[in-house]
Order: sequence, then C-alpha cells, then structure tokens
Amino acid sequence: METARETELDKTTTMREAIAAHVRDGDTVSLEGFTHLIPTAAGHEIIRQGRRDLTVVRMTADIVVDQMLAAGCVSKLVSSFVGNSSAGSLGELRRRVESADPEPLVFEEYSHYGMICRYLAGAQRLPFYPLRSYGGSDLPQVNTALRKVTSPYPAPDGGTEEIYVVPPVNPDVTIVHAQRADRAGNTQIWGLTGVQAEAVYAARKAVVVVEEIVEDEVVRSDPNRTAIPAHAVDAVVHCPRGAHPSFAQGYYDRDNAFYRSWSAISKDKEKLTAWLAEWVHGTRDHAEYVDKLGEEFWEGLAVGEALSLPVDYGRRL
Amino acid sequence: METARETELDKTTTMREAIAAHVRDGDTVSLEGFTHLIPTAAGHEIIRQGRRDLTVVRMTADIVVDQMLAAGCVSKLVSSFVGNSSAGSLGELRRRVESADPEPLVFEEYSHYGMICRYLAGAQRLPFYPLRSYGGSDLPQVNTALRKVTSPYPAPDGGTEEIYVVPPVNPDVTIVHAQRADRAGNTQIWGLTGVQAEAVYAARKAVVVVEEIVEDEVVRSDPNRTAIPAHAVDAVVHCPRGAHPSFAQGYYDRDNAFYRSWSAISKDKEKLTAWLAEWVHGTRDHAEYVDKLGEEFWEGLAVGEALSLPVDYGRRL
Amino acid sequence: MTAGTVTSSELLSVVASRELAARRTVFAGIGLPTLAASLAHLTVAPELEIVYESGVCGAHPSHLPETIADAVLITGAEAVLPMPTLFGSVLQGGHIDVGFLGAAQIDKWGNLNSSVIGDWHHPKARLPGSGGANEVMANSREVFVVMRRHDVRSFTEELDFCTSPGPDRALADGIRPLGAGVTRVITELGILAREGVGDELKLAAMHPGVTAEDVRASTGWDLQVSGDLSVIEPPSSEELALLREDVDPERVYLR
Amino acid sequence: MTAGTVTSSELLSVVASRELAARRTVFAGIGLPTLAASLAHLTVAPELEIVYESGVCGAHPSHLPETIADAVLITGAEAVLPMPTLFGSVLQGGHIDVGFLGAAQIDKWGNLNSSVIGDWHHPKARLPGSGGANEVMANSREVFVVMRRHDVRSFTEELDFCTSPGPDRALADGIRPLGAGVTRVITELGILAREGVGDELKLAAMHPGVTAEDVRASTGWDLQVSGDLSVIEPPSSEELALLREDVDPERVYLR
Repeated sequence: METARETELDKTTTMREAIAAHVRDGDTVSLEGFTHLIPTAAGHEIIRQGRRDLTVVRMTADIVVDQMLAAGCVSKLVSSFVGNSSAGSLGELRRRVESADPEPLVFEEYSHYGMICRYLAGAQRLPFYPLRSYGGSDLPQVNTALRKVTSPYPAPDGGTEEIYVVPPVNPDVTIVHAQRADRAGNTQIWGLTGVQAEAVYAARKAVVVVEEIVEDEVVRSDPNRTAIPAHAVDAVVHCPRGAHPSFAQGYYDRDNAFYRSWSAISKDKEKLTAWLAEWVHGTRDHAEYVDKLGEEFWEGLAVGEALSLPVDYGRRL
Repeated sequence: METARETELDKTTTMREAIAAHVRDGDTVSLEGFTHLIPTAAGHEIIRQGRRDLTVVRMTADIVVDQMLAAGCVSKLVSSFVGNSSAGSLGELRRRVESADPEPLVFEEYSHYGMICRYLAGAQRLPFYPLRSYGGSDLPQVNTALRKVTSPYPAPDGGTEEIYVVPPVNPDVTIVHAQRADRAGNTQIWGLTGVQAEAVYAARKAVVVVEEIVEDEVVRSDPNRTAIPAHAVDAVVHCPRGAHPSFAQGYYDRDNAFYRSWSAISKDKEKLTAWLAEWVHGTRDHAEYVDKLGEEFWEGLAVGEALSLPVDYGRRL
Repeated sequence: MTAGTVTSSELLSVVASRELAARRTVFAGIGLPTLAASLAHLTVAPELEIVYESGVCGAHPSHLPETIADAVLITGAEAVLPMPTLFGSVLQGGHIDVGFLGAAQIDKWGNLNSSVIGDWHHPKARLPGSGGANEVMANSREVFVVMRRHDVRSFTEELDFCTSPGPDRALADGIRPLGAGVTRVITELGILAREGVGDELKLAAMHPGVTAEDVRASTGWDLQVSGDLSVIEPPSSEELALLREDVDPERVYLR
Repeated sequence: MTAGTVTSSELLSVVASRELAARRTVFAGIGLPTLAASLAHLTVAPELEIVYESGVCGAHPSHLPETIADAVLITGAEAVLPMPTLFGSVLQGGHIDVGFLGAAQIDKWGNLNSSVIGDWHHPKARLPGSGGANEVMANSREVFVVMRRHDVRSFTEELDFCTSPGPDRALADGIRPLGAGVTRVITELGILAREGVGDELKLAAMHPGVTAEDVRASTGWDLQVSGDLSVIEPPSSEELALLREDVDPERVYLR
C-alpha cells in the first residue's frame, strides 16, 4: 500500500542561507539546548550577518548569548539563568544589565520551569500554562507576565485555589542543534534532549543544525528516536562541531577550558571585542572556525564509543 | 566517583502478588496502552481475584474493559472511546449503559485529549489543565468536570479569552504493559508509547508488566529509551504475551481475528460468561492462558526482526 | 472489474482525494480517509503527510494497515510521537491542514455526533464517543467528513448529542475557534460544502445521474443549493488504476 | 593529609550526608550536594537516587562529573528525561524528597535570593537568577541549603530580592505550598534548622569549638537558639575514608 511520501522535501541548506532566510532584524529568536547541543555556530552566523534588535529567548543564557550581546545583535533577553554555567560570569551581560554599558538590555526573568511552560503553551496554542512556581516570589513584581488564575475546582480543603500561569512564547524562529537528521528534517537527538522539541513546535519557523545528515533508512530504523518530525522543520543545516564549546553526546566532549576562560575574556571589553574579531568576524563560516582550532585541539575533545543495544521493531512475516 | 545506587531495589513479583498487593476493592485503577501494549493479563488477574466496585480509567475502553465489566468488577468507567476498536461493539458495556443490565454503570465521558490532559494534570500536581477542546460540545452538560477558566492575558483581538479545563486524575494504581524493564523498574517502551508514562506518574502506585526482564546493562545502554524511571514504579511483573489480543511491537502481532470475534461473543451474555469461565476463571494464570492458546496459534502472530541501528552515547577517554 | 464499474469505496476515495489538492498534512483514520490521502499523494498533493491518531508521522508500511496503530505503520516510520505531543503540539499546535472524521449524525453547520442515539443518560444506542474527534474538529484547519450513508437519519436537523462541534457552536459557547470546522462532506450522492464560521453546508456537487432533489430528499434539513452547482467528474481510468494497483492492490478496503 | 585535618568541603559534605538518612530521592547540583548525596548513599541512605536538573536519573558515571549535564552522567544512566517531564512529572509531581540549593542570600524563613544584589532594576551585581531553584523550593518535600560563607551579608534580615520563596511567603501570596521549604542550612559554623510553615531557622547544632554567640554574630537576623542545641560529631575516619577513596578519589571537589 502507498501511504508514504516517497518524494520527501529536501530542506538542507547552508548556515549562511538558513540565517539569511529565517532570521530578520527585530525577530524573536529562540536558541535552545540545555548545556548539551548549544547552537553556537548559528549564533556566530547571526553575529557575522550583523542582525540587530533581536529578542533572544533562551533558558540558560550563557556564552553564545554573551557573544551575541557583545556583537550588538540583541536588545531584549528572555531567560531563566544568566551565567557562564558553573564557571563564572558573563561579562557583557553584566555590563549591559548593571551599567547599561554600552546600552540597556531589556531583561525578562523567569525560572527554568516558567520558560519550559512558556514553550509548552506556545507549542500547544494555549493562552496560558499553569505551574506551581512563583508563590511568594518577587519575580511577578518585576515580570508582569507572571499572573494568577483561580482554579474552577475546589482545593483539597474545600476552598478556592489560585495558581500562577505563564503566557505562551511563539518565537519567529527557533534554532536547535542535534546529532542527526534526514534531508526532510526528521531530527534525532539522544543524551539530554532538553526542551528542543517544544521550542521548535512553539516557533513559526524552525532551523535544525546537525552533526550529520543521514540516509532516510537510519532515521526510519528507530522512529521513537525522532524528537522533531519533518513537518515542524523549515531548514536543515549540516554543521559538524557546531555546538562547541558545548558538547554533542557521542560526537565530542565539552570544552571546559573555554568555559573557564570566558569569564576573563568577557570581563574585559577589549579582550572580548578582539575575541569576536578573531573567532567570529575573522572566520568565514563555522568550518573555518573548526579548522582554526586545529585537529590536535579536537583530538582533546574526542570521545570513545558506547553504542546503544538495538531494539526490535519487528516486521510482518 | 560513586554517585550511583549500586544496590538497586528488586521490585519483581508475580502478577498474582502484584494485583493482590496493589488493587483493592473500590480503587480507581488506570489501565493504559493505546491499541498497543494493552495490559490484558493484569485485567484478567483482577477478574480472577474477584475485585469489586472499581473505577476504571482508560482512554480506549475496549475488550479488556468489557471483560472486567462482565465479571462484575467495575462500577464506574472514565473513558474517551468505548468500542471494540474498529471491529464492532462491546456487548457488555452497551447492556450496562443502554439497559442497566445487569446493573447500571456510572460513565464519565471525555475526548482523548481530555483524558490525556487529566493524566498530565495528575502527573504534574496541577489543579487543572487547559485544552482547546469542548467549545460548543454537549459533553460539559453531561460531565460537570469540564469547566472553563478565563485567561489573565488578552485574546488576540484584545478581549478576554475563555478556555475549557479538565481536573487531574490520580489513580490509586496505574497498570501498564511494556516490552522490557530492569528489576528496579526502569521501563523501556518502543513503538507506540501512548500516555503510559503520564498515567504512571499520575498514580499513587504503579505496576509495570513486561515481556522481558533484562539485565541493568541493557537498559543503561540506551537511557533515552527509558519511558518510566524506577522511582515511579512499585512492582515489576514478568508476563510474556500479557498484552494479547493487542500487540507488543517486535514481540508478537495483534490478534485481529479475536477482535472481530469479540462483538459476537460479547453480544450474547451466555457466550460471554462461558468465555470468561473458560479463558479467565478456567486458567490459573496468564502462563496457562498462553499455553491453552497453543504454540501453533502463537506462530501465527510471530513477527520477523527489524532492529534499530545503534546510536553512540560516547565514553570519556 | 472494468474501469466502468466503480465501487462505492472507489468513488468516495477518488472524490475525497481530489479535495486534498495542495494540502500538506492530513489527520486520518484507516479505511476511506487513508485511501483518499494515499491517492492524493500520488496525484494532487505530492507533499502530503498522513498523521495518525496513534502518534505515527511519515509511515512507510510494508503491508496495508488494519488499524491506526498497526505494527506495520510503526516499523520504518519517520517518527512515532508520544500521545501528549501528538495531541498537544501537532494537532492543537495547528499542524494539521485537514482532519478526516466520520459520525453517526451531522447537522447543517457540520456539528457531529458520535456518542449516542437517543438521550445520553438513557441511550437507545451507545456509540464509541469522541476518541480524538472533538480535538480534530477543534484544531484542524478544516475537516472533511466521508459518509457512506446519505439519509435523513444521519443528515439531521437536530443532533441527539453534539460530540464534536463546529466553530459556530464554539463561538456561541464563548470559545474562540481555531479552524473552519467541516468544509466538505463527501457522500454517495455528492458533495456538501461550507467555508467556515457562519456558513451552512450547501449542496456543491452531485455525482452523474443524481439530482439536487434526490440529495435534498435524503437530507434531514432544508438543504440549500450552491449557485455554482456542478457535476462531479467520474473517477478517471488513471485515478482508478493508481487506487487499485498502487494504493490497495489487495482490495482490503476497496470493497 | 591525615584524618585529623578535615577540609571545609569534607566537613560540609559529611554533615550534609548525615542529614539525608532514609531519604529516597535528592535533587542535587554538582559539587558539595553531589558529594553529600554520594556519601549518604554509601552510609545512611542506601536507596538514595540523585536526580539532576538536566534530566538524568540513576547515573553511573565513569568519571567525576564536572557539570549537571556532563556526558559521563548520561552514558550508562538508567533514564534521561526530557525537561518537561523532569520539571513537570518528577519535580512538580512530588517525587523529590530533598532538594539542594545554594543562594547569595537567605533570610530567617529560608527564603532565597540568587537574582541580584541591590535593586533588581539597577543591580549592583547581577547574579544568575533562579534556574530551577524556584521550582526546587516550591516542590521538594524539603530543601537543604549548603552555604560555605556564614556571614551577615548572606544571612540577612531582608533579602534584596526573593527568587525562591519558602512556604510562608507562598501562603501570604495565596498559593498553597507543597513542601516544607528549607529545613536545614549547613555552614562552616553549624546547622540551622526549621520544621516547616510558621517556623523560623534556629541554631540547631555547632561544630566543635564554635559558640552560639559566634553563630549569632555571623547571622544578620536575631538568630534564635534551639532548646536541644547540640555539638556536631566530627567526621569519622570511616566517613572520611569513603569520601576520599570512593566518592572523590581525584579530589576534584574536596579542595
């Protein structure tokens, strides 16, 4: 029986074309990846193309956000954690927030689950999403998007019950990094899967950046591994090592030394500007950035093999 | 570094002991599995042990529910689809609902997503869960659990926006069938995964019935495959072919002939009583039921092999 | 069987397939909707993806599936989604262009009953209920209904119970609808059509040999006739060949 | 280093580990909380499972993890959950017995600030913010806080900003709390403790050589002293051996 699309759309494109086509000045751009699979290469290409006035939505605003801030791309940040992981501070972000230097940054502050629920509401076309956070916090005083709803059901004690809610977020574009996809955009992620699928479903457009583009048969051998189906994806970009300095489970390890070095780089505006000039503006694309780091460097982040045991999907005899 | 529980709890037990320990008269019992991995053997053991006055929560109330109704175990049903798949009617359910024969059945009717959202609310300790269903339906008139909430955010047209919500469901026990688990209860499911994880997290106790109990190393080779972590599981029951007449992806196929025969069996109360006497009360346990069907029968449902390609989780060098 | 003898299933599948022109995603059950979608994929909608209620996206089945959850739909599929994702992000999220539904009763606004015949509390016949129908109606961009039986009991002035309401009923209940509701009803007599909120189903086209009066007599409400009423082009030999040879060669559903 | 010289990290880890007796699940970040949980697993809480904010349950790492998302936590784990499941079903769902948190400021009710020093709109120092801390506080059965620095700037009468409120503040805001909030604060001076709603943190125990007045002088509010004030038993040689040889043999965190 013929129930399948034999002629899949080929959505593969270059990073340059994907950013040019899908990220415009003034857009709301979600970059997701929780410590794992951070779409750094996409952030760098946004910097190279000189985008301005972006609203960046990202749970953990870390190095790539600090870099985009320093490059002048971002006027507003929506986030639940603004720090360089456990390795220190984000110098540019702190200058923007603490001293409006060189210009103010509009900052909308949430908690992690608040951000997750905003993506869930956005993905599910809900007007709000309830969560058991924020009761008694000062966050609702500085973020009026945090509001309360009264439950129409009695509380356990028979009285009424109130709960906080967050509004949906619907980015103009969500960009995520993943291990592999087919050319149509069926995207498979393993290890930490974070909130990538929800961020993609919440967005008007989605760009998936991958370590590998694989044959259809690879994806179809394990359909449960597909975190993001093709119908939710607009562009597929092949960009190996595009998550550096974060890691890609099974492909390369985290560059902890770079995380540690970022506090010192970003604390000094001149050093930061020089770093951007050399590593982002000074490279034509991520392939050149990868080459510039050198093979010896990448050998230091290499990982050994730990294959999953297969499962049997079965076939009709 | 030692961050792991080297001494896992062993939660394996027999079906008889699991049902005796975790299902009591008057309980609210969720049985989930959407067409795939229906926990039939658990339903049969509930019948054998003569449980009474149960509230059964199940999205697709199908053959196993009709059998539990006929055996007199169930006084209330919470469901979104009451039919024998696409193969016909549930005779006992129709007698109970249409003619109160032999006694009335309290029936709480939802749609599929309404049931899913009840599980989500139950799993997430939310007082309600919003969904874009039910507007203009007659369902809220016959089910007062379907209520409305006003969004605290303006609608796209600037006015106020209302949305229906459902209340949480927190079963006393949820029973699901799965392909495999380790002895601690880390449960892996592939193919259709339905709403099993949410139904387990919503419940006070959870029983997982599996085709295979596997070594820890099998589960740990692919942690993303674990749909239900051990901390949510109270008992693990090894019961091969326990989902018959439904199927277990990669293990055995659906018994479509039995589905088709059920309409005629269940339409005639005598035939139905005789079927229960022979196949449930007349078998000591599911192993005997399996033997009674015979090896030739099971060969007819056998499936060939279609292994997933492995993914590489990597290891530090 | 020659191209001249066209079964009811073939006729309905071909007519429904044409209505899927240029659509991208369809939420379909097994049987006529899948046949229609599969044929459309080979003809008028080459990019069409069928999404199944079970969570399967981009199926490549080795055999004709017997249910929406058939194992052959899962093996080799592009994605199998958990139910909360399927219903929440895909369906309610607005990714479905056309949802296919059936029903025991339909009214002039395209509201559907699949719950009971008679009073809900004391039904003459208890039917399966919503399943996902309420959600398919509420969230798909538009809904196609295929009804083999076109008679006054099914096409009724007043539903015994409204399981899956169209946008007009939703609005009256204070709920903002997201889709147009039922836009096409395809039967053995012809096609009823409506555009969206505020429209009622009108007779849009008939099969050759059927008169508007035939359809009006088989419809339980005062069926209006569209100004540009047309006659449906019979299935072409190419459509029939694809349906019979490629889509359902074993004639499981082409009874 | 002999058993006699105990570092600050060792002391805090050992004291925190004892407080985990008989607990089943702990939500912990990397560093002291993980050391404490790992030691507890070997001593007072053999069934203890560490759940990481990244979604990892039942990790079996080959090397000491450097972050909560370290690749070595994933390979060989029992389960890796998507973030909505981790935060929704596991944490908010009520499966965490003890959550570990740190903070820049804590007040007598166990409310925490990790957002800013100074005014939020014009901060003297912008700190990372909540991360998942607000949720850990709202949903864990109880919360342990480990603070290396015990001084009047961190233990303050009034927070500059409340990021993660305890149940008393939640109640005042009309929100029903699900957990007890902070029940233990473990510092280099001793242990502050409270039971739940309505209680304030009191001095419960001190390390040998520390006086109640020392602790009161280092606390920014008028610290009450518990009636059954005790002196903390120093780390035993067995505890230290397990910590040094099994938990962190490379002394990555046992600085």
